[in-house]
Amino acid sequence: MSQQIPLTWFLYFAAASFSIGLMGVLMRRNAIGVLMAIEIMLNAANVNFVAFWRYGPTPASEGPISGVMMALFVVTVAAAEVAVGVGLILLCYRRWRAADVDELDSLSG
Amino acid sequence: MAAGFSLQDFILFSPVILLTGWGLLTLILDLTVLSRLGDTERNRALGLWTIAGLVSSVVLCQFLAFEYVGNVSGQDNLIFFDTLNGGVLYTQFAALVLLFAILVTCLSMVWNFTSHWGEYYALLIWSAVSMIVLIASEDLITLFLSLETMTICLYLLTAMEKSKKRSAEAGLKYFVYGSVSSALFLFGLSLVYGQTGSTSIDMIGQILSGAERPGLSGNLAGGVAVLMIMVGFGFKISAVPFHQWAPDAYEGAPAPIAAWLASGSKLASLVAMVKVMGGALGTWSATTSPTSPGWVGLLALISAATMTYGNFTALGQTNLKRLLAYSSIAHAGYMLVGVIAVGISTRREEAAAALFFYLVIYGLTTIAGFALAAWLDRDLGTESVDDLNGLGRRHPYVGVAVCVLMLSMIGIPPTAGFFGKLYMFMEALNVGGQDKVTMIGLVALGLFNSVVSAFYYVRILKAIFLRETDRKPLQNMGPEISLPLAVGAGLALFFGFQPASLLEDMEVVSRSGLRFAERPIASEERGVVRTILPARPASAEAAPPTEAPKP
Amino acid sequence: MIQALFIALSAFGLLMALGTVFARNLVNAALFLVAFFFVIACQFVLLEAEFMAAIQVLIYIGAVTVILMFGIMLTRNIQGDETTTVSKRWRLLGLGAFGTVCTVLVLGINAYQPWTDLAVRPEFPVTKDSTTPRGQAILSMTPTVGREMMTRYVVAFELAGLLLTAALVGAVVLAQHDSTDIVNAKAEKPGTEPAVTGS
Amino acid sequence: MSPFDMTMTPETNLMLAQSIYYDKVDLWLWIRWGLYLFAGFFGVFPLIVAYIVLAERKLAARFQDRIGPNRVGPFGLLQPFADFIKLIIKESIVPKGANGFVHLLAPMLTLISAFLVLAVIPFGVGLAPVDLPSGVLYMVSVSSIAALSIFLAGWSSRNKYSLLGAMRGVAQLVSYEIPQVMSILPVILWAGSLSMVSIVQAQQYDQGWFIFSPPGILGFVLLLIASIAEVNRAPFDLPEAESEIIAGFHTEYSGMRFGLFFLGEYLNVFAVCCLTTTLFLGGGSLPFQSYFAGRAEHMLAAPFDASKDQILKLNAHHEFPLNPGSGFRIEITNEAGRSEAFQVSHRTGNDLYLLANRPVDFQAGANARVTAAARPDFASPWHFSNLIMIPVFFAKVFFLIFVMFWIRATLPRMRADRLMAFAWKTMVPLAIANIFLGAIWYEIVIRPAGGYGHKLVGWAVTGPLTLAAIALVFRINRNSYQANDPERRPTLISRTGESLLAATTQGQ
Repeated sequence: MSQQIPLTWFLYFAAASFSIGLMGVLMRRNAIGVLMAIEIMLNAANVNFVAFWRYGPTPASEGPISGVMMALFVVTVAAAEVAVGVGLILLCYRRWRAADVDELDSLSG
Repeated sequence: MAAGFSLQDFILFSPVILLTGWGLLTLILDLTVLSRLGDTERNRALGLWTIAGLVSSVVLCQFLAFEYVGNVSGQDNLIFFDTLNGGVLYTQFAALVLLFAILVTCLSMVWNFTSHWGEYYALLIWSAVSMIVLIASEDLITLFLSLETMTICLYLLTAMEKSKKRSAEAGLKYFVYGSVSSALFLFGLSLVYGQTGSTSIDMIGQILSGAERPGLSGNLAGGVAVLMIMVGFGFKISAVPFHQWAPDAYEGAPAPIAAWLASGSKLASLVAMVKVMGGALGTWSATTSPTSPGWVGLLALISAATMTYGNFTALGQTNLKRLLAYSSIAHAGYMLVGVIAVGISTRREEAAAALFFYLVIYGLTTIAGFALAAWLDRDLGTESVDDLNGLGRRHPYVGVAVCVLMLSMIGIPPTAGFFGKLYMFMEALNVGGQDKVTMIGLVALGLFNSVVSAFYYVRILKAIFLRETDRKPLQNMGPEISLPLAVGAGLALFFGFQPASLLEDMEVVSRSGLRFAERPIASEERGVVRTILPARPASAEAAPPTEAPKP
Repeated sequence: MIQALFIALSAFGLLMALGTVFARNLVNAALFLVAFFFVIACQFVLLEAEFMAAIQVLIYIGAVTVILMFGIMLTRNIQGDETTTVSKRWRLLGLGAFGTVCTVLVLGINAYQPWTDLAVRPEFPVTKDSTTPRGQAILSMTPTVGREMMTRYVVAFELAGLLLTAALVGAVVLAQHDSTDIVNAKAEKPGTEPAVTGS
Repeated sequence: MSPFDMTMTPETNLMLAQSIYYDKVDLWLWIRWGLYLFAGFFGVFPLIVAYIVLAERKLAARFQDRIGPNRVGPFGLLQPFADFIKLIIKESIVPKGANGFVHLLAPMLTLISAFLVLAVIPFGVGLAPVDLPSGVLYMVSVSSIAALSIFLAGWSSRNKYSLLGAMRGVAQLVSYEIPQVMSILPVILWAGSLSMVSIVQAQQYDQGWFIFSPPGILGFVLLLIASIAEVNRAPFDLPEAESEIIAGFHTEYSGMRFGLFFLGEYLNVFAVCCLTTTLFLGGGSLPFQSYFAGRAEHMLAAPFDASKDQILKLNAHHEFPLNPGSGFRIEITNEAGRSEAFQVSHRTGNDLYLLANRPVDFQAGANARVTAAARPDFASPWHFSNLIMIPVFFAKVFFLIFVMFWIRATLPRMRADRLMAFAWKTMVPLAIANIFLGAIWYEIVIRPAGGYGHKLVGWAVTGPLTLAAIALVFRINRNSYQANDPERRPTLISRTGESLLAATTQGQ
């Protein structure tokens, strides 16, 4: 390609989607909605990792694909997190008939 | 030499491998041999089985510590491609985490709060495993993964008491706050990775302390990264702006798991925090000039808010678990003072040792405190402080033990808690440079807060000794309650009379385990501290570990 | 050319992310999320990490979204419409957080010299005689990932396995009805019963 | 030096040769894509599907002792076109209150995933529309989109039965995807590559069909069963069980939208059969073809240290084009009888540069044997061997499709909980065991001599182990297939299945 994409463009994209995810976490009342927003945030971080791996310099002691490996493990963590989260949400839903974070009110203080 | 791994790495790591397999065996045992037993029998059998596994792992750890790494006290005891620490730090803290886990397992055998005992104990063991790996991890990838494994196991354990509504709610709240904070933490890590191109904590520290790196000045992205990483750790140790989950989780979770949250996870997260903030981002700590503040100022704010909020909110609590939760928030505030001292002190190893001393004592005492809550849960089903009324009359030994615990938590001289606070605050006062005023203020605030905390701790003592009981009396506590109480109180007392032994050990640990990047030292050593602690050479000659030979 | 492609792609992705956050209907939100995941996969392709792109599609679109859909189906009214509304305070807070974080991040990225200098993607030439590890990794990502997982990140790899095992065990325990459950008045029949069958 | 350091090792060198090979293919990529899309979408595949449908109707009729469609055209050969016209001119109804866009999106996704899977299948020499270096991974990931499309179809049509069918379908697809992928892993291990073309080549020239080994047979059977479940065909067609939930997820579909689902389903059948053929039945290769692969004996002219990437001088002029990437494996036996196999790195004239994984030193006069035949350059589809390969390939595919029809006509539909139990209690453990068996086979047969190892020893070792694994799994599961009694605490695996099942049942 004659024209290249600067690194900062990827970073802008990641930053924007990350803050969108943060906004979603704050604005969603439904736990599953919050889960989706968290997924957006994790993906933004992944884009950062892969972009830095592809563009940035790495010290010699580093593996050839450290950034990609990090992103890979983050994907694993995200999958596990979603499974656990949905399990917890089901558990609470059976008790409250609601999956909304702010309807859980037995604990207070 | 090229980093690699050999058989010795696996030998050094065998306690962790053993424990992981032990967890799987626990599941299999529960589903095959014990599947026909009732809940109580399974609880007891699996609890003893778990304790056996943990004890054997501790023994293995100590054996390895003497056999392999006992004499290694250099910068180089990294294993598995320098992603893990195989030195004294790993063995000692592994043994410590496992000790906590054993006490928590004892508490789990107190009463039946779930019917899934196999899964419960397996998750308990695996969370201990991930805590050990988190403490030992020298690489951001391993660190993040072990942190997530730990927290996910803890979410599940928190919600494990399926017969209570509040347990599920506690689990969900813990999960939501936790996953959001870990997402922030991860983004911060990605920014740090972008600035250094490395995921190795030590390499990051070396790169950031390079000549062409002017600290944090003008590096807004770095500042954001530090902020986000601080959010992640602050959540894990329940520092104030990110503490909302803690009281609910502690109250909703079954008492043993609350103890586990307060002791094990806090210990592991704080050690990891010391590594990352002090080791990797240590060069960004100090306020070199008014235009370029380091993360010290921010952490000082968090610390001040944490201890003040924790103590003042604990004053109004009536539920014992909730009270202990707020007291653990307050203690997190004190510990952050130690973290700051590690960040900017000239005697970082000593500061870290003082912090670890405090951590150990705090973990033991808080587990013992939750043992009290477990007792109430078993016999009365509630955990309000008034349920302790007149306990001292009927169980004088328990009264004495609780007395020792509370004195240690306040920090009254004959107990170890006093020396923990003393060492940590002295190290905090030992710093120089721009941040000296901040530290003095923090220490003063810490002392004031200790006085405040005395009020609610003494309230427990008052209930135990002065009040007449008005409820149905508690039955005798079995060994599974008395053991954690005795261990906590006994060790608090023992290290109150022999503080030096533990401190020496912790100094060996921190000196051989933690590696801090070189940083232009802003201040001279203070003579006053020498009277209390023998002066150690500053960490300036800490050789970068890459060219050192492997054990 | 490729820059225009990137801009269009990213704009689409951000729109999808906004849709995920704002959609009233949770299933629509999940659909937007799928589109967003797909855009992320395209970004990985643009970054020459096709392996990551495949993993992204496999795990996120194939598995994570399905789990989320299950969660929606089991917890909401069946069409997944959002019932609760966000209070004005939270809405303002969210918008404020979005504005601040986005601005600060963009400013920080712009202020950091070494990043802004990387205007051109560095090439890692791979010839028969001389090659760089990263060039090798880019050319053949899958074997490199395999070897890294078995050597440098072996502990992390095992730990990921442990994480997935723990998540599976725990999620099953939590999602399962059992005797100690407090049964809600309107609770459906326990999940351990067999499905409706035509027999 | 440590064997694990990340410097430039010979393996990376080997990857280098491969990647250069793939870059060479890259030139034809776009043209082939264009051809493939045009021919595939509008010509070949719909036609194939049409006649698969006709064949199914005819065969089902035969199985049930009927005649089947025989009105339109000779022997009813034009029946598909009649059906096609009927589907086109029927009105396509979108239910009131349905989500129109999603309602249209769902069948498209089905079709798209089916076509994308077909994109990496090597139908013959040079007829792989695109030969990805990680083709299997790509295939798995695109086929995982099907679950999403089924869910969307059920959800968007605002119909209880559709939703129930969709939830069942998604649970089933998610559960059977695991054994499907796991049964492929031994093949990847043996072929040492994720590229479909390399997998076919490994079977055609080096190792023979992968089904000719105990783990291969087990993996083949597992893959076939899981594939039948993946395409929702009897006895796994619960998502569209007429007797329970009217037509499952496509109850509300009519006209051409239903036609798209129809097309997508049968295209999936075709795709999974192509996949099974490629992975286990050696693609278009003839059975035992690898045994007739040419060998040649050469004497080593000069001492040769492979670790130094030295020139290997073959003193006899060899008849094979020993180009890098042409898949040659040169096996050298020294006087001590120790033999090592090497790949060709590059070549100048008659001088070969070999790739070594480990330092070895061979004296002059050692015996060099060429153990693999020359592989035709896969750049051009006009290779003569296509005359044989394409018919062979399709013969295998249609045999597998016939087997599917046979199973459908023979077996009754499964019960939903049995379906899950079968996936989680039988298929998954067997697939996991099969991975280890495949590793044993690899160690015995493939690694020592590049596929020419002691096959009999391999059979003798892995055969009993395979039977033992199957017997063990079925023995453990035997009593758990009884109606679940409240006394037994369900095992973890069955709990997993049941919680997924609980999801399917609570959807109603």
